[in-house]
Parts: sequence; structure tokens; C-alpha cells
Amino acid sequence: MTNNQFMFLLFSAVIVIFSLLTVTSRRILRAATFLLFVLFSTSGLYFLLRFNFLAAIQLTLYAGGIVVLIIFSILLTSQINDKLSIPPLTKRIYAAIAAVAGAILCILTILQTEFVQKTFDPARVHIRTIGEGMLSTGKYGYALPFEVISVLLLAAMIGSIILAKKRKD
Amino acid sequence: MFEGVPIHWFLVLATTMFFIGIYGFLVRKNLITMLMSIELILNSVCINFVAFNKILFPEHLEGMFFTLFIIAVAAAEASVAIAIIINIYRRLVNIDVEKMNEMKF
Amino acid sequence: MSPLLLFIIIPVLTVIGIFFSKTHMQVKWTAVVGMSCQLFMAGLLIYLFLAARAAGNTAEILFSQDMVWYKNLNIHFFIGVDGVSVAMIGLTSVVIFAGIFASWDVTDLPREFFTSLILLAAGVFGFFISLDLFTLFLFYEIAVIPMYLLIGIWGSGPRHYSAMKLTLMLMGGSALIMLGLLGLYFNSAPGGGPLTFNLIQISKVTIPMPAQRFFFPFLFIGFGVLGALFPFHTWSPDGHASAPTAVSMLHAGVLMKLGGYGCYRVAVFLLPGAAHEMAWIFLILTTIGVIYGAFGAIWQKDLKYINAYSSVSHCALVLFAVLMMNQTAMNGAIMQMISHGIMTALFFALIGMIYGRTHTRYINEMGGLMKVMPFLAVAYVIGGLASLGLPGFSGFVAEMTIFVGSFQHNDVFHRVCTIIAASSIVVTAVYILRVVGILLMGKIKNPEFNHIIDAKWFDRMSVVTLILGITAIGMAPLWLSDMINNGLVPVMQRILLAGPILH
Amino acid sequence: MIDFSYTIWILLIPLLVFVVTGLTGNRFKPIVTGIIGTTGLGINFCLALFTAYKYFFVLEKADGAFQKVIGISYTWLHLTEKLHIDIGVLLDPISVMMLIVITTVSFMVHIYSIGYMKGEKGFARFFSILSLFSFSMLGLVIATNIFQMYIFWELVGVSSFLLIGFYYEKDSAVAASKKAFIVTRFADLGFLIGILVLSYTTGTFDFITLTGPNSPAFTSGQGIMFLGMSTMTWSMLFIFMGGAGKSAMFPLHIWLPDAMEGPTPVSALIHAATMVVAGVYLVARMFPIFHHEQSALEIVAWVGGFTSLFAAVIACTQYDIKRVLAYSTMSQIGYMMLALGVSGYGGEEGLGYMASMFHLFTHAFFKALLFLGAGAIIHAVHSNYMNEMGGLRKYLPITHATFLIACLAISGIPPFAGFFSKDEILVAAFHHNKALFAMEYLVAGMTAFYMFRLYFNVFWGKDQHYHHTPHEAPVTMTLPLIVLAIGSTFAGFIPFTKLVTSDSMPFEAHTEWGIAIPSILIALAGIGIATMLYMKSSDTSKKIATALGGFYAAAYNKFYIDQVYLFITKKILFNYVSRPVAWFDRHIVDGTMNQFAYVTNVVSDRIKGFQSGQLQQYALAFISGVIALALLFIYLWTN
Repeated sequence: MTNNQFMFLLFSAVIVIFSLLTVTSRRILRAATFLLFVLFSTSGLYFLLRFNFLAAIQLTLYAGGIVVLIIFSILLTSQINDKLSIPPLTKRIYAAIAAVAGAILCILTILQTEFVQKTFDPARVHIRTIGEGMLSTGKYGYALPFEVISVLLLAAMIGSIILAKKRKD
Repeated sequence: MFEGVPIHWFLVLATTMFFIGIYGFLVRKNLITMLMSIELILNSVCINFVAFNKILFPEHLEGMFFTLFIIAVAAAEASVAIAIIINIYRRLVNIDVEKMNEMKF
Repeated sequence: MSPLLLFIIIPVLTVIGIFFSKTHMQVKWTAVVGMSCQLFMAGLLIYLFLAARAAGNTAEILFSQDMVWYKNLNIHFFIGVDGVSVAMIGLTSVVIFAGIFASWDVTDLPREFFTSLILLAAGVFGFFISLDLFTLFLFYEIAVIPMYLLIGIWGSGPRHYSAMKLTLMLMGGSALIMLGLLGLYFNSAPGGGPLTFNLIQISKVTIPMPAQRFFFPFLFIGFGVLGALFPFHTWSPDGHASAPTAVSMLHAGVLMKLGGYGCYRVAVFLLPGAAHEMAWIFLILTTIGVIYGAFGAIWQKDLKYINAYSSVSHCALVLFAVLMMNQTAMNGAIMQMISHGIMTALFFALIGMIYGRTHTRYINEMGGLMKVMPFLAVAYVIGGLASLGLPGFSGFVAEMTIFVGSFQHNDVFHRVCTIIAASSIVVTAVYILRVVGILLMGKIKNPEFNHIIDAKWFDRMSVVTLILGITAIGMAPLWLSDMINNGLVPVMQRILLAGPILH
Repeated sequence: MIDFSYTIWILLIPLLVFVVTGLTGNRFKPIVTGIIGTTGLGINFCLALFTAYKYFFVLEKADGAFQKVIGISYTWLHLTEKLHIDIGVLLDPISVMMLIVITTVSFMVHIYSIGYMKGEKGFARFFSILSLFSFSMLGLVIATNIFQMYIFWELVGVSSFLLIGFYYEKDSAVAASKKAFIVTRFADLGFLIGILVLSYTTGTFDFITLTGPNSPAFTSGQGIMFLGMSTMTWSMLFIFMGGAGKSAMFPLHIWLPDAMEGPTPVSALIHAATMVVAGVYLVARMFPIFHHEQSALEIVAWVGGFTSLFAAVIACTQYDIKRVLAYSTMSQIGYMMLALGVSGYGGEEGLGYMASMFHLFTHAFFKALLFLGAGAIIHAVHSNYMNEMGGLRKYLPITHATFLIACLAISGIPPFAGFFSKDEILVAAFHHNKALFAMEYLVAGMTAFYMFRLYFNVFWGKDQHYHHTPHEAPVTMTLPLIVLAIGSTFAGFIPFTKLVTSDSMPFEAHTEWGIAIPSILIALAGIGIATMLYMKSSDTSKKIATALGGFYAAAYNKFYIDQVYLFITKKILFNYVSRPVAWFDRHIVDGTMNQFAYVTNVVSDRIKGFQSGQLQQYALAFISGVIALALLFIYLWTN
């Protein structure tokens, strides 16, 4: 077992276990914490694949931003000691069947597919390349999506302020 | 091939995570936990993108860029969703998705 | 411009007039004026038509006007009349005229009531003058829809149920009709060329037999629902029982005739081959309907139900005669429509008036009304006698024409059907006399009835108009019969072309 | 040719009177309406006499026979190319004779009613409907075609209905009027079917064509057999059914006794003299065709004979004087039918036909007289029951005398009218069918018996305790009695064989004393028995009744025919047909429709459940759908 294999399996194990815990834990704050672990592990996978910038973004934005946001909202909307009620058994069974069936279908398909895999380029992606890619307008340039995303973020910001604002009435 | 880790591993991992997210989305009643399930799903997609990029098409960075954008969108979505959740909480004093069925029929 | 357009314009103007009226009285008088114009116009139309025919104008359709309405689908606004439609227009104008007077004491939302009523009439008039299948269908729907409002808002008893039932069943019929009409449209040019909705044009081509066979049941049953074809008649008792007086009158008197007229004008006229082949099925149904309606009426206790079942029986006779497909029987069918239209309108008017005085429609709770309301009672007896086919009234003429006509078929099946249908006249006598006996004769059961006031002037107006109608036709049927016969000629030619007439 | 077009006024006058009196109603004083009606009928009476005079004595005969004359005719309605209904006036011996009968009796009844109905509430209504009846009855007899006859036939039925139900507050009158109308209506259905068959087969409604020597009825429709009889026989039987209904032949007779609920003048006019003989008239009218269809004619004869016996038996047991008269009417009409049934066609062979018409004529007089006399009696004692009467001859001398004449006439005692006509019938029956002949002898005796039973019970015997002393009727009532008594006495001397015969050819009549004398003896025997039993009050009659036991009870209860009908209509038709139909309609047919609506509702309710607002259910459905589609496209649907 190579190093990478070991690392991958480790991260995957963390991801799978904590994902499961996230969706099953009855304490909501713990669930958020478990989600945080999943996100950490994911960023670990990115590191493993040498996408350092992406991994950093994942850590800061996801783990740092979104999870914190979620935790805040949890604190705003529920008591710490509250336990989530267990969903009805039928519901769980149906959901499990759907999920397992979907998973089996996808996994089967994946395993049956032959991918043309390139040799691994261990070089890290230089931050400059990313910057250029973000701002260039030619082929493999992402200036337009970049702008759209910035507008979207602005819109989301304004929207959430308006939504969360207390109404006068 | 990434030093003994074939792409299938990544894909299987992503699929598992994805469907765990789906499962969470389907069974959780609390809106925030449902939001967390969605984050799981988004994450699994990100993993896919990244793996495809690195292992199948390493010459360009499309997967990575998409992942970046997804993270941005996820952030936007999370902020709006939480704003909505807080708003709902103000009105209904809980955030149980099953109680929110006023738009039915 | 064709004078026929006035038949649509006058109701529309009346509706506008009603809209701008301020008081109840103004509303009513606007309606009276409008519908008097309509009645006058109908009289004039009959006169003009007869004059034109006397002057040797042998065109199949008189006073026609053709305007393109929607070019892509070749939809026209095509109107015109022949003898049959003139007769039906006459019927409609008489009934609506009487109907306005019969609803003189509507106090709830009179403006809306009269608006709907006149809209309904406009639809009916439009239906009878349309010669384009599309406009025909359009007017049909215009006539059917206000019914829902009229019954649902101004009705009595389980009115929502009845209104819903009536509308749904009629809409079901409409759906079938629409399929049938589309079938006609797409087969209207079997030799190539533009497709058309034009009824006259379609009547000139021979639609391929498979198509005829397929679409005939749609059209016949579709229109038959409105014409109370057994077993699709059950909207009629409930609907009539819940409807306000004028609406019952107009509905049984005119709207149900749309069904019979449609069966004749569209189903049998345009698809004669299939009509020949399938007539026997529907003949059995209508024969059952005739006798079944009559027997059903015997057991009823509510005046309106009795009359509704009687309508089922009489209207089944219309379809029965249409299916006999010879000139005499068809003539009888049209006459029966007119006769039954006026007669049943008279009945419903009288029932409404009696109900307004006694506040009950159950015959067992009444009795001896002859003593306290002689005018209405005598009118009821006249209506009853007309209904059971007494000579001197229109019913007799129509029924005899039908029976003689249908007896021209020289085979056992048709004869047996005819004899069974004819035996309904005995059953009719039973239920009519039963009602007359219980309701009008005998002793007064409820002392409160001693204070009942007989018909007021507007009641008399309505009743007298209708009685004049039935007696005029009953005493001198020749002009009407000849006028109808005149209109039947092309129909008969087409039927003869389609198959051997069974003699 | 003589212009007979004025005869249309015979129809129009009563119609006008009806319309005028009907519309004005109670606005005039009642007596005014009565006078208008009576005047109208008076004019009609004169017109009829004038027409008869012109027809029989002025109009030239063709080949020695009376012609059939169309006075006037309008086309009323076109039915098919060949068939059309005309309204017109046909004059031939029988229609002219009927005109006289109807107008005379009707005129007398009008006069009588002015007195009889005085003070009744519906006086104007009564006269108005009486005019309607006269109009319809006249229209019936002068019909030029069978359809016109049917039209007026129905009108006669309805005026009879209205008159029987005149006392509309009395339940029994209402029931009787309903019964009369429905029973005759049922018979009319047969008539209508007969007309349909006949008109289809022959292609015409017209009487002149149908009964002429080259009638299409003789040739067409003969070969087509149905249940062993030819189409034409069937058609004649159906038509006879109509006639039997109106003429109260067994088994369609049940309405006639009940019809006595109407005012007595009405019974005299409609249910004795005119309307009830319409059936006889109809058969006479169609006689050439009936004669051609011997099997149908045979049935006519037997129905007539049986009815006459049947009714006579019942008449012997009844106590209501009007009912006795009603059954006697049935019996006499049975005679007429029988006479037609045994008649041949042409000359002496047609003796029965002549006799039937003759009897119709004389019967109209004496039976109207009997009824009017009964009316006078009822007027005097306010009761219908003969056991509440007795000794009235002292109080009602005129009524008594005229009543006696009528009784003698109906019993067939010479020289009163009934003797001659009845004798001719017996002769005709003797030559045709001995069994029927014997039966009629018996009936003749019974007739004499029950008439004199009535007579003695009413006018002789002990005085009853009347509320007030009975007094003779006013002159408006006695005058018609006298006139009709004169008619009953002398009508027998009219040479009918010269005027009304089957083929319109006069022939010589001669009384066959070999038949007449026994019949007189039998009648006298009947009278004798009645005298013995009833002239003095005694209980011998009761003893005899007890001795007869069950038979007497059956006859008293009219052989339970009413009960059978009631069973069929009330029990079977109402309970086992109409009620299930109503139920079937509500629950099966309508139930099916409601079931459709219900199913639609349920389905929509279920479908509505899908739109539950439960986000997770939507998501589950969505995901399952995606999975299913993926499965389908990736694995299952791979070419």
C-alpha cells in the first residue's frame, strides 16, 4: 500500500464515517461539528491531489465560513440541549432504499467504466496560473463566471440581509 | 492513476458521500440539518470534479475552477438559506420542514 | 347584413341596457322590451321566410351571411336559416318572452339574473342560426354555461349539487361533441382541398364510412346528453328541480331542444351512413327512454320531478323520431320539440307559480287548488291535457306525426318500437291525471291555502302566451308542418343517398 | 248536387259557444251561459233536422242508394305523401242519423240541465263543457276520415273526463273521471295502433275510399300473416278495441258504472245516448272492412253478446238506480254490437246492421229518457238508492208516466220503439247464430225484469221517510221528459230499412212474428216476475238472493272485475313497475353517474395527497424518479 493509498483511505474513512454521523446524529451542534470534520478531510484530499489553493479555500470558506454560519444559525434557532426527534421508520427505510439503490447503481456504473487515466503530475498548481485563469477571457479563461459569481454573491448578501431583517410590522 | 489510487476510488467515495447526503436530506426534519446534507452533496461533487481534473485531464484546470465556483455558490446559498431559515423561525417558532406545508394543493 | 344578426345583437343590447339600469323595475322592463323585440323579430322572420318561399326562393338556406373569422383553420361566422331553424327560433322567442314574465318576482340580484338569462337565450339563438360547426359549438357552450350560475345562485334545494351535476354532465356531452366535430372537420374534404367547418359544405361531401362509424356515436351521444337520452338523462330531474322557474322553463323548453336539434342537424344529417347502421342501438335506448320516463313520473311526489321525468319521456320521443329517419317522423320530431318546448315551459311556469303560493312542491301536501286559484288550475289542466296528447294542442299533432312516420318502416323491429313508444300515451295519461286529481281536485288540505291569491297580471301574461302557442299549433298545424317539411328536404335527400330508406 | 257546405256550422256553433262561455266564465250570470249554450244547441238541432231532410228526401239517390257526400273538407295536416289528415263533413245515412240523435238528446239535456243544475257552483263551466262535448261528438260522427274520427274521439274522451269530474271536490268523482279517461285512453291506444296498421297497409285514412266497393283494405295486407291472422284482421281488432273501450264492452267496461258520479244530465247525454255508442258507430262506419274480415266480426258479435248478458246479470242486483241504468246501457250496447257482428252485407243480409243502427236510434231516446227521469227522481229525493225510495208515483206523476213508457220501450213491448229495433236484432241473430240468439232471448227477459224491478221499487211500494215531500221537477226538466217519451213511443215506426242500411240500398222490412211473439212473452214474463217480487214490499226477493248465494254476491260485486283491474294497476303497475323504475333511475342510472363523480373525487383526493407540501416526499419522488430513469436508460433500454 502506497503512502497515497493509505492517506486516501484514511481520509475516505473519515469522510464516510463523519458524513454518516452528520446525517444521523441527534444533537444538531454535534452534527455541525461532524460536518466540519468531513470538510477538513475533503480539503485533505485536495492537498493529496496537490490542489493546495483549493484546499485552503475549502478550509477557510467552507469550514471557516459556512460551518460557522450554520453553527450561528443553530444557536439562534434551537436550544443546545435539544435532541432531534428520530424520523419515522418508514421514512428512513424509504430514504435508505432510495439512497442505497442510487449508490449501488452509480457505483456499478463507475466500476464498469474504463477511464483513460493520465500519469500523475505532482506539480502544485501555481497561484499565478489560477489568477490568470480567473481573469483571462480566452479559452480556459473564467472571467465571465467570475464576474457572475461576484454579482451572485452580492445579490445573496443583499438578499439575506433583507430576508433576515426584522419587519417593521 | 494517482500513485496506486485509481479514479474509481474517488468516484466511489464521492458517490457514497453523495447518497449519504441524499439520505440526510430525505430523513432530517430540521432545516439546518437538511442544509448540512446539501453541503455534503456539494462536497461530493467537488471531489468528483477535482479527481476528474487531476487524474483524467491534468493539462487544464477546469475541475478546479468549477470547484471554486461551487464553493462560492455554496457560500451564497448557505447565507440565503440561513436567512430564510431564520425568517421562518421567526414566524413559526420552529424549523421543522414537515410543518411547512402551506403551499400544498 | 343578414337580419339574423339581430337575434344576437338584440340580446347583447338588452344585456347592456340591463347593466345600466338602476332599479329592479328598470331591469325587468329592459328585459321585457328586449325580449318583446326578439319575439316580434321571430314573428317577422317567420313571415319573411314564408314570403320568400312563397315567392319561389328555393335556396336551401335563407338570409345567410358568411364572414371569415379565423383564416388559418378556415373558421367562419356563417349564419342562415331553413324552415327547421326558423321554427326553433320561434319557439325560443316565445319561451324566453314568457320566461321573463315568469321570473317577475325575482328579488335576489335581479340584474345578474336577467343578464344570465338573456345571455343564455342569446346562446340558444346563436346556436339555431349557426351553420358553421365551430360557431355552433361556441354558442352551444354560451348557452350551457350560464345555467350553472343560474341554478347555483338562484336555485332551491340541493342547488349546488344539481348545478354541478348538470354542468358536468353537459360538459361531458360537450367534450364528446367537440371530438365529433373535429372528426367532421378533418374528414370534411375527403377528396383533398381545404378542411372546413361549414355545415352546408360538409353536407355536400360523402364522409368515408369508417370515419362516420367512429364519430357518429360521439356526436349522437354528445348531443343526446342534452336531449335527455337514456341513460344520460339523470341531470334533468335534479337540475330542473333545483332551478328557478324561468330557468327550468328555458332549460326544458329550449336548451334540451339543442340536443335534439344537434342530433338531427349534425349527427344524422352529416353522418347519414353511420346513422343508418347504428340507428337500432339508439332506437332501443330511446324507446326505453320514452316508456321509462313515463313510468318514472308516476311514482314521483315532487311536481318538478314529475315534469322532469315527463320531459325525459317526451324528449326521448324526439330522438326516437329523428332516428326513424324518414320525412314524416323527422317532421314529427321537430314539431315535438316545439310542442314540448312550449308545453313544458308552461308546466314549469305553473309549477313555479304554484310553489310561490303554497311553498311546497309535494303533491300530497296540496289539494283542491282548483277552488282557490282557478286560473292557474285551469291552465294546469290545459297543460296536462296538452302533455298527454289531446287533439287541439300541439302535442297531439307532433306525436301523431311521429307515430305515423315511424310506422312507415315495414319491419317488426321498428313497429314494435313504435307500439311500445305509442303506449306511453296511456302512461302519460296516468301520471298527468294523477297529479291533476291530487293537486287541483278534491278538498283543500291546508287551511292556509284558502288565502291564496290567483295569478297576477305578469303570471297571466306568461301563461297566456304559452297556451296561445300550443293551441295555435294544435289547431292549425299545417303551416308549421309545411315549413318544417321544406327545411327537411335536403336532409332527406342526403339520407336517401346514404342508404336505402327502410320501407 | 246540393251544397252541404253549411254543415260545417254544425261543428262551429258548439265550438264557438264553448270558447265564448269558457272564456267569459263566471262573468255573466250563470243563466246567461245556460241560455247561450241551449240556444246554440237549438240552432244545431234545427240544422241537423234540415240536413237530414235534405239528405234523405231532397238529395238524389245514385242507383237507388244513398250517396256518401263530402259536405266540406279542409286539409289539416300532411303526414306522408299519401297520408293527410282532413277535417271535414261526411254525410251518409248513419252520420245523418247520428246527427239527429246527438242534437236531439243534447238539446233536451241542455234544457233539462237549466233546471237540474240550477244553483250549482260550476253552472257556467258545466254548459261550457257540454258544448265542447257536443262539438266533439258531432265532429266524431261526421268525420270524413278515420284520423279525424280519432281526433274527435279523444276530445269526446276528455269532455267526458271533465264532466264526470264535474264535482271535483268529491273524491269518488275525481277517481271515476280518472278511471274513465285512462281506461278509454288505453283502448284508444289500440285504436291508434289499428289506424296506423290500416293506414300503412291501405295508404289512406279516407272513409269513402276505405269502405267503398274497391277498398284497398280488401286487397292489401291480406297475405301478411301475424300470429295466424292477416294484417287487416289485426288492424280491425285493434280498432274494435278502441270502440270497445268507448262503448264499455267487456272487459273494458269498468269505467261506465263509475262514470255515474257525474251530474245526471251528463249521464243521460254522454253515458247513455251518444258517446258510449261511438264504438258501435265506429264498427258500423268500418263495417265493409269488418265484414270482409269475418273472424274480426265474429269477435265483435261474441263480445257484444257476452257483454249484454253479463251486464244484464249485474243490473239485476244493483240498488243505485243510476248504476242499474248504466249496466242496462252496457247491455243494450252489447245488443247493438251483437247485431253488427251477426250482420251480413247488402240488402236483407244486412239486416243486423240496420237493426243495430235502429236500436242505437231508439235506445238513445228511451235511455236518455230513463236517465233524465232518474235525474228527476234524484232531484226529488236526494238519493241514488232505490231502497230509500218508494211510492213516488203520487208525487211525480209526469216523471212516473214517462218513466213507465221508457221501461216498456226498453223491455220490448209493442208498440213502443224498443220492440221494433230489438226484434230486428233477434231476427238477425236467429239467422246467424242460434247460441247467441238464445242468449239474447234470455237477456230480453232479464232486461224487462230489472227495469221493472227498478220501476216498482221507485214508484210503488211503501213511502219512505223523506226529508221533505218530494215534488215534481220544474218545467225545464219535465218538458224534455215529455219530448223524449214521445220519441220513445213513436221512433219505432220510422222506416229504418228504407233509410239506414249496410249498403245504403233500401229494402223491405217485415216482422217475423215467429220470433217476435216469444220475445214479447219473455219480456212479459220478466215484467211479471218483477211485479210479483217488487210491486208490494216483500222479502221474497231477499230469499231468492240468499238462495243464489255466491253467484248473487259475485254479480252484486260486478264479478270482481274492478278488483282485478285495481290489482293490476295499483299493485302490479304501480308497485312492481313504476316504483322499481323510479328506484332504478335514482339508484342505478343516477347512482352510476354519482358513482363516476364519487370515483373522480376519490381519485383526485388521492392525487391531491401527492401535493402534500412535504418537501422531503417530493425529493424522495424526484430521486426515485432519477434513479429509475437512470436504470432505464443505462441498463434496461440498451438497444
